Amino acid sequence: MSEEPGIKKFMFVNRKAPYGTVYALEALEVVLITAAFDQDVSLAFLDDGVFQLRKGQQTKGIETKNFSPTYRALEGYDIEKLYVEKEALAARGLTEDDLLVDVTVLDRKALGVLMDEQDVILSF
Amino acid sequence: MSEEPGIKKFMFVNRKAPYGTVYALEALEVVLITAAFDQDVSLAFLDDGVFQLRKGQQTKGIETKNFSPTYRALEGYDIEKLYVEKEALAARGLTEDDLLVDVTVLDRKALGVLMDEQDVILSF
Amino acid sequence: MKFGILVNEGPYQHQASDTAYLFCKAVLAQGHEIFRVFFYHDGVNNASRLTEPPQDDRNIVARWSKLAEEHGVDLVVCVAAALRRGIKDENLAPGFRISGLGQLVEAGIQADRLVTFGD
Amino acid sequence: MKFGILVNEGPYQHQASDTAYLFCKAVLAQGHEIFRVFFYHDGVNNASRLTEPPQDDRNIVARWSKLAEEHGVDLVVCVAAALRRGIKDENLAPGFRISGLGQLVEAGIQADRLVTFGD
Amino acid sequence: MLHIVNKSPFSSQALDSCVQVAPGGDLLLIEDGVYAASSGTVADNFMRDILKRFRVFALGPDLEARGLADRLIDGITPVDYAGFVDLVARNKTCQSWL
Amino acid sequence: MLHIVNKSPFSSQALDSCVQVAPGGDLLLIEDGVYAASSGTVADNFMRDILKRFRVFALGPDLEARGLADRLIDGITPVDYAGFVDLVARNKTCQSWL
Repeated sequence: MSEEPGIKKFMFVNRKAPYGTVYALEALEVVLITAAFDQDVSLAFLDDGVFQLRKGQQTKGIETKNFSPTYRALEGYDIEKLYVEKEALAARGLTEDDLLVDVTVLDRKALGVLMDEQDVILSF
Repeated sequence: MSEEPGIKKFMFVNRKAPYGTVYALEALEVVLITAAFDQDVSLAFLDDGVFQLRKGQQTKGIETKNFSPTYRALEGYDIEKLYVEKEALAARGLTEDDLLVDVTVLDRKALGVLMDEQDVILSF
Repeated sequence: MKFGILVNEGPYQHQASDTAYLFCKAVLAQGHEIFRVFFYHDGVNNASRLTEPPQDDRNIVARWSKLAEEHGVDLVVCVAAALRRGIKDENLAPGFRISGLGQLVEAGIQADRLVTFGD
Repeated sequence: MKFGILVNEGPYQHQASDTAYLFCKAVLAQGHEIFRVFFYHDGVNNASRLTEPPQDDRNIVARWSKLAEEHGVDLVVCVAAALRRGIKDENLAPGFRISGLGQLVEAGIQADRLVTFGD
Repeated sequence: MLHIVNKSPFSSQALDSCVQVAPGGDLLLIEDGVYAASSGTVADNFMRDILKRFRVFALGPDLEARGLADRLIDGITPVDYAGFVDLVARNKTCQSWL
Repeated sequence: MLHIVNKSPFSSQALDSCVQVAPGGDLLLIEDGVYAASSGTVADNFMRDILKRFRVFALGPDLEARGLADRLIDGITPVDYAGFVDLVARNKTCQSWL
């Protein structure tokens, strides 16, 4: 449990690319709802999940809603803990400058330790 | 097109393990129907698809129908061209003796050539 | 040229049905013919008339129905796969029909090309 | 101990809903409690009362309904995901109810454990 | 904590990712994930390395369905659904590597 | 013939299997498969090898959706849906590596 009674540490683990499947979009919908419950929320972007945060998504050609601006709105919901896997970025030729939002880049080991400290993990 | 007019070469490409997803089972249902249309039918088992033919499947514990005996019934429908990827078997520690039915083991290159000769490919 | 199309995934969860739809539109725009679109596996869920996506999202089922209405495209839902997943005449969207797997094999025989969209 | 369960895939296509069901049965058999089973993404398709699998196959939807009836398990279908996929009161199987995503968050808060089954 | 992997190691990176991120703990293989528990495959040595850091379990009914029950790598413990429940109960959290 | 790959090379073996089996021909990357067309990744050299045997295409709308349109590896041709149709029409058969 987290320090405050009644507050749990929720981590959302995102490991999938956007658009190929709906998981990224529907995960974001859960995150926004969770914010209303005053829990300790963090998001982890691992593996292909880092692609969710890529700048410059233009979805007109696939006739699908571009939901990437929503990541920018998370701050307004007091969701500020966004962790991104360092090795996943590097493998995909990405740097923090390629991302839509400010994030904390952590290596896998650090992410694994953080995951161990959670009360609830939701993986999509 | 195949030699006889009106007959096409149909290849069913199976690349997925059974039970984790329904593709293997529902692919088999298409194969059985295709047999009724007097086409030139072959099945190729690549990658995890080779697990579909594994002997000794016992599905009572997962409360799901064991459909593996159906592969044995294919002969009765005059479906006799079953090709299995040699490299896929080796990578998974399997030999022909581990399989439910008689098959033709081909290496990837030979399978690729065979695929090129088809008129219709259905992949599941 | 006659195209046959196989759709193996349902709407929204995977991009497969979006890609299949946009491919079909391009087939017609190029002056080709669509012999049939066959919906198999979870693809049968593309035929549910009860879907109601958010206002700002595409309506996948309605798009298929419109394609059938405007271009006479034959949209066939596999009966066995549909029964397993709860698609029946009572919740079938306009433009779709339920039939057997033989319709897929026939598409393979009659069409010049068969393209599979799935996961 | 109280368990929360999240099911992200529909019936038959993926094993996820089978595993989730067998896990739930074992949870109850071990004397634990199920706080809630939440169906999200294609998982909402587990709630279609129109499914009619072959005689020799398991009836996934009916199994869930029976679990609700016999053990009072709360089966909640996400309304937003359900609308996208055509699950509504008119085709909802017995024992399921449609509600918001808050019910999933509540399960995370109230249950001692939350287990996700998906693809 | 408990890590759950349900994908074949021959077609998906899920198991790789799991063991690279997680420092150790309990690892349960279910569904197509149980193929990683089979001996004699190209993933055999990889799994033996994993066993040095993780307590590894495999869901018995999934092993049997796939005809693998007699090929379990030494050191991997088969469990039934009750054992799966125990693993979840005994760990504070679990992560499904979908 | 035409080979179609719709999976990310970082999470799935689909592209690997495709190029190991197919002797050559046309290869079209769609959906999450287009990540393999992006330069500067660990799959970059792998793709450059593939280009020696295959004519490689990537679906433009999928590249744009994922923010990759400006990072295409040299030698890969972006196509729109009309180009996708042409590729299917011009090859006798196609195989989707799902």
